[in-house]
Amino acid sequence: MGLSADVTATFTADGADAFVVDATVEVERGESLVVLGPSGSGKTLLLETVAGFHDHEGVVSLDGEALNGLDPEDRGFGFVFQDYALFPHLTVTENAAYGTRYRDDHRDPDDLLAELGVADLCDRYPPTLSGGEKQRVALARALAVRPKVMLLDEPLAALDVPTRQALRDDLAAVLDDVTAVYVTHNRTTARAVADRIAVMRDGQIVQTGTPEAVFERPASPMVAAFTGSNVIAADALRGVVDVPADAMTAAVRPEHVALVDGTGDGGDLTGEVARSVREDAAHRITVDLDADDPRAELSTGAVADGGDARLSLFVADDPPAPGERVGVSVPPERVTLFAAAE
Amino acid sequence: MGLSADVTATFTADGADAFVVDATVEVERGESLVVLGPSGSGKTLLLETVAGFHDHEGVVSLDGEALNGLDPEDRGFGFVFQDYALFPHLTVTENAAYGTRYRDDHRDPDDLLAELGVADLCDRYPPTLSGGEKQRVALARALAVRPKVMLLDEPLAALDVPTRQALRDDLAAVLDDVTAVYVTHNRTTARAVADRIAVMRDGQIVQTGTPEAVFERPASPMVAAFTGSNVIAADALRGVVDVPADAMTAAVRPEHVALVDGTGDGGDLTGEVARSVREDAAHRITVDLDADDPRAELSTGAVADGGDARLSLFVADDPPAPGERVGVSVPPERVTLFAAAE
Amino acid sequence: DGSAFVVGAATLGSVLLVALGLPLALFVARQQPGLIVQKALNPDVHRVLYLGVYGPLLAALASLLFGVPLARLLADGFPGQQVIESLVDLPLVVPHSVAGIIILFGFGQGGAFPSVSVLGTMTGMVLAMSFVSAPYAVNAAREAFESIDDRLEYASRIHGASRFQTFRRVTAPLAVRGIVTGGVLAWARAVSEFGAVAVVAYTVEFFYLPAGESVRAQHAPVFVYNTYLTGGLEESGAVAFLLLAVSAVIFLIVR
Amino acid sequence: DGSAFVVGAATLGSVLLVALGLPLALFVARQQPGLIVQKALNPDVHRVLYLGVYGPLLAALASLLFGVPLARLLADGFPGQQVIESLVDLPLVVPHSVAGIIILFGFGQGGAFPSVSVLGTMTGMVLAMSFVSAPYAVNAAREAFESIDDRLEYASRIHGASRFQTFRRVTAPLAVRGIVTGGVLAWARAVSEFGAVAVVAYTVEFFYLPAGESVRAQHAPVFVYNTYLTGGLEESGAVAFLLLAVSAVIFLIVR
Repeated sequence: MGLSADVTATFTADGADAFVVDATVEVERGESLVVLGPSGSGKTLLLETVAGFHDHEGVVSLDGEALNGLDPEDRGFGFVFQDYALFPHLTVTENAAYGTRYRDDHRDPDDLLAELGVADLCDRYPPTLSGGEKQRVALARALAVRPKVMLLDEPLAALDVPTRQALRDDLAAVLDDVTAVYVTHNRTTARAVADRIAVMRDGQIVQTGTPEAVFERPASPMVAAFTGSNVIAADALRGVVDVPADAMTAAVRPEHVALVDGTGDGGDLTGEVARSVREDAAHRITVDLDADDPRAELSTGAVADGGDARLSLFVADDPPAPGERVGVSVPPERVTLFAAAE
Repeated sequence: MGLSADVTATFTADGADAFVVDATVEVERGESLVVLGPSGSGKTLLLETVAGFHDHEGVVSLDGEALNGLDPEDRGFGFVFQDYALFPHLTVTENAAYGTRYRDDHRDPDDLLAELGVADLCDRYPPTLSGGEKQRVALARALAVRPKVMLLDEPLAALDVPTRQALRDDLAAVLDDVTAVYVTHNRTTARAVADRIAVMRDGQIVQTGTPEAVFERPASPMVAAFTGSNVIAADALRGVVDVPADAMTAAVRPEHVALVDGTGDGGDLTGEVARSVREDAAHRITVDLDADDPRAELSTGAVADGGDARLSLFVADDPPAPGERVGVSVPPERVTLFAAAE
Repeated sequence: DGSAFVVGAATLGSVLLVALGLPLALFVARQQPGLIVQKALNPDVHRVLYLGVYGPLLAALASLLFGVPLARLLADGFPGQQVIESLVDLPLVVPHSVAGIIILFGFGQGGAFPSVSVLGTMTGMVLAMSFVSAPYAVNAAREAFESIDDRLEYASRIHGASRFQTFRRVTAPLAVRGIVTGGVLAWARAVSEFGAVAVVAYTVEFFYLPAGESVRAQHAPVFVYNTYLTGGLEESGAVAFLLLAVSAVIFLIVR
Repeated sequence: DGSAFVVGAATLGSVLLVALGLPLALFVARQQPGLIVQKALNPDVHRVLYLGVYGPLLAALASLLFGVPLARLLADGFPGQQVIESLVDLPLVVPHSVAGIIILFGFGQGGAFPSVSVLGTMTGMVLAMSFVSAPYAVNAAREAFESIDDRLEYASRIHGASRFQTFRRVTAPLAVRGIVTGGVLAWARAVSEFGAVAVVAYTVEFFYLPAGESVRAQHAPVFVYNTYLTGGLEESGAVAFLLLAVSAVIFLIVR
């Protein structure tokens, strides 16, 4: 049981082709499903359709009971918007308490504001708040109605990095035992929040699974690129992996690729360091592999500039400098092969 | 020599207090200076003031020659905007070539478009392009005039994560030998691009230095929080660091904090795992320290929810589960102490 | 080059400002205070000014009453919307005297409602004024509704408020400024209308509150025109000055 | 509850649509085709329609010529802007007959330019029309300029284009649609003006191209009113129908 949606909806804007969302999502009770996809993939439209904001065909049901046909106010959901959507003419408390008069079973909005650390803002109006504060108030407003399902539309996208991290942690805690659908284009947020992930593209769900499954075994080069895998020409890995004749593209996560000592004599593959960038936890090293026959062009959808035989990997300390020659090991069992470059 | 700006400018919007930008930045020739700050800190206004878009007091000079007093078109700059600012009525080629008729010393826009991987878009109009494509065209337009200084205003902020990473790599390469001022709120981008970083807050520069210096030795709790350090009550570290009586707050980067074996008997500090989140390179573990006297409230400006005695750290493999008790080591030489919580 | 551009624009713009401002200044400067005082004390003029504010107020209220719901529907969008939009905007381009003729054809003798008399009546005057001023009320209210982020209404409904409750607690409070502006615009337009009123209701009988009885008078712009025809420029100028003062007050309310 | 809300709004809205649409429909339905044909073949009517399009065209062009630079300055903002804005918008609330009186005080006998005659002349008619229609041109052009993202102009200038080159290559091409709309709006407003023209230039002499000579005629809305006064409703209806057809064409251009 839980939320189940199998919907088809068509959206038309002036002067643009019609955009069709045609997707099926299932969310178990208490589970958080993250819909991950690039901008323009229809994630937000899907979420709004489930909420009842748009006409659609198909079925939306909760614990076996059909919700389509019901107005949004009768579905028992909570919704957190990317741009907060707080009522500008109401105070923080009035915003948080907005839905409580319509639902008998609700929580005390003051308690929620205190839990979320914004109790001191009670009498302020939304336009005077910072982005992080606004989103906490919006979260309180949604939680106050004890929603049967929480719908969240990129609630962190408009925030600064430190604010985003703090709120992400709180969100992950809040969503722990709530049935939720969470839409984002950020893979780190997706992994932090998700029990399961559905990857969306062009209005359709292209892969669903646990974060582990989606990140480690992407169903297509697009999913691989969007979840942060290296996507390279399969030929470049011929030295380490058994590559069938029809395999065009290979994906491997950067955290599984390792530097090996020496200039390649000990490693499975050799190459030259193109870049070294310090990220939060480690250095991201980009290596141009010495490949005999790299494919000239590889279109992976999300990353046009993915390069043909270029691997990213992480090292914690002492990163090699750009231009240095290095050996690289790729564990064969971590490589996913695709027949076509898509 | 290089670019030097020491400006004061006042901005007024209807119904809001006047916002004053009062900042000094120096950029050596060939150097990339990143201005890092939260939204609303005045980064963009500073950049636009240097470009000549706003009235200001003070001096902007290039290689010792004063530029203030000159119109924007006479300053010899290039500018890349967050929202691209491509001319919607001109084709990609016309956009890229826009400035070439005004500058004798210019580059071939077609070459640039090819270098940036968007040569095939030549005859398209900007509204039909994706975000990443638009920003590559905007980059070509700015580079085509062979700018003496490149000004970049959050060029990656509006992009998806994979698109952002690909373009960030290209940008870092392009800016290698260009004098540039690059504005962002993203610390990873800042570290990838910067030769030096200036941290901005409330219209003022609060710290300037190499990425190493700013990230490892933040000048204030705000800088520490914004660059991703743990900011905690100094008292929580009494076990491992010599804490003077007036020290209120301590900062330490998560990558310097390590887990130690056992439930604390071997470590310097002990605590309980609050969260474990998978990020790209590693797991980010958050530990609530067992502190005798944690300060009840700690306001660090950027992170209201920083927690009083809570440390983040990274582990590559086998992360401990939430609720597990762990030992934590903090190298004393990596800790920065602050007298006041700011 | 830069400043030359601004100077050129300012010069051309100044010509327009002179064309608008100079006659106004001269109009005010050339008034005879004595004549204005005399007109201001004239009970006939009082009635005209009363009617000139009161009639348009009725028209503006009618425009709002029937126009705001329509504006709401237009802001949401519906099939066949374009036809309705055209109909709403049409009065904006109908020549004013033609508007009067149209009203007479529609509601006058032999028109839609034989029991209602419009020629020379208060009903006709308000109808004529509503005809020309309703588009302003509808368009301003519609803009006000459209400027409200859809997501605010989504947020209201998903958290339990019905369509009507959402309108009352979110949409209406946020749109009220724009709706009031639309009402004042419609009021101002009705005050200024001359052609349609002159055709439909040159002189009307209405209940005049200060005197507590029905009296006959003309809509203020008609009265100014009539004074011009019968009394000449000087005298009509004095009346026009008084009417302009009333308009200026309305104008200040609009801003 | 939801549908009741929509039904209620639609009902109230329908009343307004009936008030606007019904008279128009009846007006068209009750015309006598014979009379319309007769009027359509009448050379006097030809002259009136010619003047009714040509005069407003001059006024609209003048409004654009002097109004667009002003709109550009207003969009940029400058100190004291509010006073100028008020002056530009004032004609919108000045009663139409009062506008005519103001023009006469400003530019008529004893006015600013003694050598220019406005009463009963083409100059006066165009002046009166410009006075009432210029705000439409200025406001539409201003909106067009304001809707252009500042950063597009920044991007143009920082990459080497001067203020004027930026205007020519970026601002003007992006604003041209709005400017044209403003011109058409001003044209439509001038075509529909009755009060100010009736006061300033009831009948004017102008060069009539089809005949190659100067002739006398009235502005179309004045002619309709005159026909109503002298020939009655039926006859004025036929003329009004022809004028309305012209207005409808302009209206279609606006949309």
